[in-house]
Amino acid sequence: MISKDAVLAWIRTLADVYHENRQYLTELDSPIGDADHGINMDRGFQKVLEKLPGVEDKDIGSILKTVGMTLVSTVGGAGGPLYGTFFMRAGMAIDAKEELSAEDLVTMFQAALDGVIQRGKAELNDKTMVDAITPAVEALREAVSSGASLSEALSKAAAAAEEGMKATIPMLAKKGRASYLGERSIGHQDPGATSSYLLFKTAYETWGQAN
Amino acid sequence: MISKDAVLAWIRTLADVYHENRQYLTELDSPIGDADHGINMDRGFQKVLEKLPGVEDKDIGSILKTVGMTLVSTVGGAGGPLYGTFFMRAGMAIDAKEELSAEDLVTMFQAALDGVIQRGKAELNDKTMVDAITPAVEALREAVSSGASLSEALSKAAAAAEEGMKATIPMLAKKGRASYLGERSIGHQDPGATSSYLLFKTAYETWGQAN
Amino acid sequence: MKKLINKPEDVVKEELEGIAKAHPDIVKVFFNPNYIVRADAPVQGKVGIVSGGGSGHEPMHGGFVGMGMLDAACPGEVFTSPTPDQMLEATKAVNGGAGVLHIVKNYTGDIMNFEMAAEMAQAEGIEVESVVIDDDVAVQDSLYTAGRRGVGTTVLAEKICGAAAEKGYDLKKVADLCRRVNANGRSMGMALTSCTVPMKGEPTFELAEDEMEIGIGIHGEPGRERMKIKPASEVVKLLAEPVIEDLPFKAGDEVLAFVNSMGGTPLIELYIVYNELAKICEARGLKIVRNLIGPYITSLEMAGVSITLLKMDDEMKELWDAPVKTPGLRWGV
Amino acid sequence: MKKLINKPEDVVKEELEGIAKAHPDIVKVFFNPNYIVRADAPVQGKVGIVSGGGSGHEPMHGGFVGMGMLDAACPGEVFTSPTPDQMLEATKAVNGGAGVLHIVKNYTGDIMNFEMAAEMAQAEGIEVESVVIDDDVAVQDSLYTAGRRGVGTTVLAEKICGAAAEKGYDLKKVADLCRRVNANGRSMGMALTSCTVPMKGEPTFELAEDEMEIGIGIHGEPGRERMKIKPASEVVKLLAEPVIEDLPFKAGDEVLAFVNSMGGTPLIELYIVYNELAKICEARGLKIVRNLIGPYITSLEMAGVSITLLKMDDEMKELWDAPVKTPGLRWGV
Ligand SMILES: Nc1ncnc2c1ncn2[C@@H]1O[C@H](COP(=O)(O)OP(=O)(O)O)[C@@H](O)[C@H]1O
Ligand SMILES: Nc1ncnc2c1ncn2[C@@H]1O[C@H](COP(=O)(O)OP(=O)(O)O)[C@@H](O)[C@H]1O
Ligand SMILES: [Mg+2]
Ligand SMILES: [Mg+2]
Ligand SMILES: [Mg+2]
Ligand SMILES: [Mg+2]
Repeated sequence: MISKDAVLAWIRTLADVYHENRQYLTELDSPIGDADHGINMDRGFQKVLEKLPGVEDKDIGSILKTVGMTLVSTVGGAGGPLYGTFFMRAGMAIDAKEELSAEDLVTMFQAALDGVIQRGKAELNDKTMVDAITPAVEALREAVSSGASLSEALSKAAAAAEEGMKATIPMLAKKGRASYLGERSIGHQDPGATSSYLLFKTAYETWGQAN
Repeated sequence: MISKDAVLAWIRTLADVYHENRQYLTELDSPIGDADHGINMDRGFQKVLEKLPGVEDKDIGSILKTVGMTLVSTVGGAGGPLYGTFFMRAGMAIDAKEELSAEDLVTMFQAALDGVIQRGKAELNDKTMVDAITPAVEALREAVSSGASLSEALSKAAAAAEEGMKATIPMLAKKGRASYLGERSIGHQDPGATSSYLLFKTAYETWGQAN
Repeated sequence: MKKLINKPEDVVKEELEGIAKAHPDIVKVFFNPNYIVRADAPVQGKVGIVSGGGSGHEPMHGGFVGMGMLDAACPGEVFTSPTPDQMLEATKAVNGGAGVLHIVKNYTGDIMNFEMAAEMAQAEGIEVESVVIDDDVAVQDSLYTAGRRGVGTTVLAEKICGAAAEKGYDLKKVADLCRRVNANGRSMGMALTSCTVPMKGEPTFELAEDEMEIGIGIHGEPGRERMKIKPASEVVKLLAEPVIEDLPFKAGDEVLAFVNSMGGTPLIELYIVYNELAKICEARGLKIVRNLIGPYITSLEMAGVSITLLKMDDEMKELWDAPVKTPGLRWGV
Repeated sequence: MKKLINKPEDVVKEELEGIAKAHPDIVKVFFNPNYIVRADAPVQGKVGIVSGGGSGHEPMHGGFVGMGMLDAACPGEVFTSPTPDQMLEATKAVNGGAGVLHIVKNYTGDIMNFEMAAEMAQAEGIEVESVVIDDDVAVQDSLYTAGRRGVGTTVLAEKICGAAAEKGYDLKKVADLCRRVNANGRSMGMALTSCTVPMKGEPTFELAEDEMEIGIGIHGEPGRERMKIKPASEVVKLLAEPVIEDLPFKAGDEVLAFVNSMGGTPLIELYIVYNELAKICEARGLKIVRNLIGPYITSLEMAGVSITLLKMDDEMKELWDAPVKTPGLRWGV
């Protein structure tokens, strides 16, 4: 089981990870975007860090919804509504829980993904974060339903996210700012898919190692 | 004696000289000016070349006045009124002559210098063209009155102009655009003094060699 | 990075403070969330018009708030769409009971954030219509992609719809007019240099001393094609022809010609560009009946221009000429 | 050199062609010699106001021709004073029988060329007064030198005197007012980058990536001092303090604050600069009663700003607010 503290630790670590990768994500957003993805994610998660103390004693669902709402109102761009929706839907999906089972994680991330797709209307292979989140959620579900340990399941999810992220490189973008480039979007890794990979990687590193 | 053809040759060569030195004079005008002196002189003298055919059969005075008026209406900046006045006064001083003696040259250049000083109100050592023209006219007068050949006299005038030009390097500018720089004008050769030197150098090369 | 700024993270805040101090007679500026409204908002009975987008495009949008144009603008971070809370507050602040029009440039972020804001405003009982501007012919249009970017036509739509709202058009009429302006406007831009996002601190892209980028966006997005620099006459042709052929504009059409600086290109060059554009329009039989020349939708300090043509009808002309009093555009008052 | 131009030698001609095509309702443009006059010139019985100077400072001066401002402008080559024949033709074209004021920026070339033009115009029976603007505090003033450069105050003098002439002031009164504006205005500028004169094709000076030049002129003339770049707050202090101390401006004074882009600095930075300037003025007890923010007296594509403060009296305020309709400045009409 993943405790509320572990969820809080994940979010805090995620803030550090996005802070460290601010420049990297922004560089990825330069050739096929507008050079702000890392800056936006960092600004949003720093604000999340500020907000966390006020909701720490609430349930996990409320905490995640607060994260989502904070991201919506501080990130802006495409990342804000998408990651905002991701966390709000995640929070709504698990509601008032105080700890999460592996099955809860599957439910939660599936709901998050559904929210992203509903908001952004991207399909697989459009060269967006959906290309990292989708395989991650699938790998997680498969591993959990085949009885893998939480650690193993999260490790597989992170690996699938990474593969999905890398698979965006040869893709021609159909959604988001990169789509304006047409053919010239090919050959570049999608920044949003990369931040999504970092999200699953951090989940594995925070929750998987301990379990 | 200097024939009208020689005067025309001087002006035509001067046009070539300013064309060749366009970049050089402009570079000199960069650190202590506005990077246009060579461009301005070249534009003016190219227009003079266009105008010359129409006045070639007039007297030398009229030709020089036309040169002056053409410069006034095409050069602009400080160079336009100053060189314009230079040539207009030169033309007025020798009036309807068809050839020039050494003494005429002295009279002509002295009048030109007077015009420049009256128009620009610069004194010696203000770091302007006056610092090249003044010693040139003095050297010319001295050489002519001490019986030197025209070639020798013009050679001395050109040498004096060159010295005067170089002497502007350590000067602190008091007039013109360079004066805005105060102390920082020191150490740079004045572009106007340089174009004036070229004027006397070309006179020597056109008239001196032949005589 | 060479900019007249203090800390990169304070750029938008301090810019807004400057605007607040400079134009208290025209606008009120609110912080956290950031938005700018007309000093006399809400105007009772008038349709409110709200736009917004990333900062870095000044005077758009904040400079177009005022009588006869926008009722409110929501400035995001530099090149980053603003957030729904800004838009919601702005929408509430300008709602004079006749509903609010959101003018949204077609960027995924802007679309999604405005969509969330519209949902929230509607939940609070405010009637909201949204019109998306997508006029950039440099981008291939398609149902399966994000479509075209919104660029220069946005400025023209804001002016024309602002005048319509001022005249008492109802929400549906203003929104329809806005769609008509969008349907009749086409743009394309180019860059001679990159811009530098303050928080990034380095140019978004690199262009060699002899290169330019054609079909650039207003956020330093790469364009259609990179090529050697060319004389203005050819550059203008490269921009104007796709614009003209896209609508297509036809001989006899009356057009507004908008020559826009991307921020670093000075007016002297804009007039040279306008001169070339006027020649092309004349050769094609297009009649330029109005024009706008200057830095109106910029991309920070990027050197370059964009060209927008808008096919005008009599109604649009009349609304274009109507009085406007904003920090960035003013006449008739 | 990266510019949207055709041949460097055609820059001014083609710019003027662009202006002629863009604003036929406001100005008429003449070529060989080049000058721009109000479309309705000469206005009978009104004092005519003529200014001029090198090109490359757009919208100054050509963009300020029109009702309520200049009657004519004489554009020289880039950064090169125009010639007397241009000024003479412009003076004749705008003489409505009440005499003509020449507003001359204090550069040796401008002074001498306008002097020759005034002599010629007077010889043709036109009454001419000349006022020299010399407001740049970056330059040491002295009787024995060329004195100070004319910069930002020129724009303000043109607006205020233009309104006065429109109101029917006679030549002497307009000229006296112009001298009063000059006596009460002070400016200073700085550059982050050099400009490139088209005919030269290379930057006039080189600044390292971390350097700026303080006290720059509007022709790429080097400034007072080169130093490492600093935050906007410090840069504005470096400009505003010499300006304030020179007049000196005193607590309680009402001022117009003019923040000007040198051409390459976008509006977003100008508002940050304005914000800093407003803080300094407030700390010193100066009351900003009017302002002007934008690229009005530029130096081609140079990045940088200048700051001008003008101490205003009630008459100046009223004249500032009076209607103006020019390509570059417009309100009230
Ligand atoms: N419609 C969409 N659906 C899902 N993800 C999207 C969509 N549009 C963009 N994205 C993601 O958003 C990322 C860019 O985010 P960001 O840079 O923060 O926003 P912006 O493009 O507005 O600057 C892209 O790399 C892509 O992964
Ligand atoms: N008052 C003056 N008297 C004499 N010569 C002057 C004066 N002012 C400037 N000059 C000369 O003019 C030269 C600059 O000419 P130019 O570059 O054509 O004009 P501008 O300074 O208007 O650009 C200077 O180098 C100097 O020699
Ligand atoms: Mg981005
Ligand atoms: Mg010069
Ligand atoms: Mg963005
Ligand atoms: Mg000059």
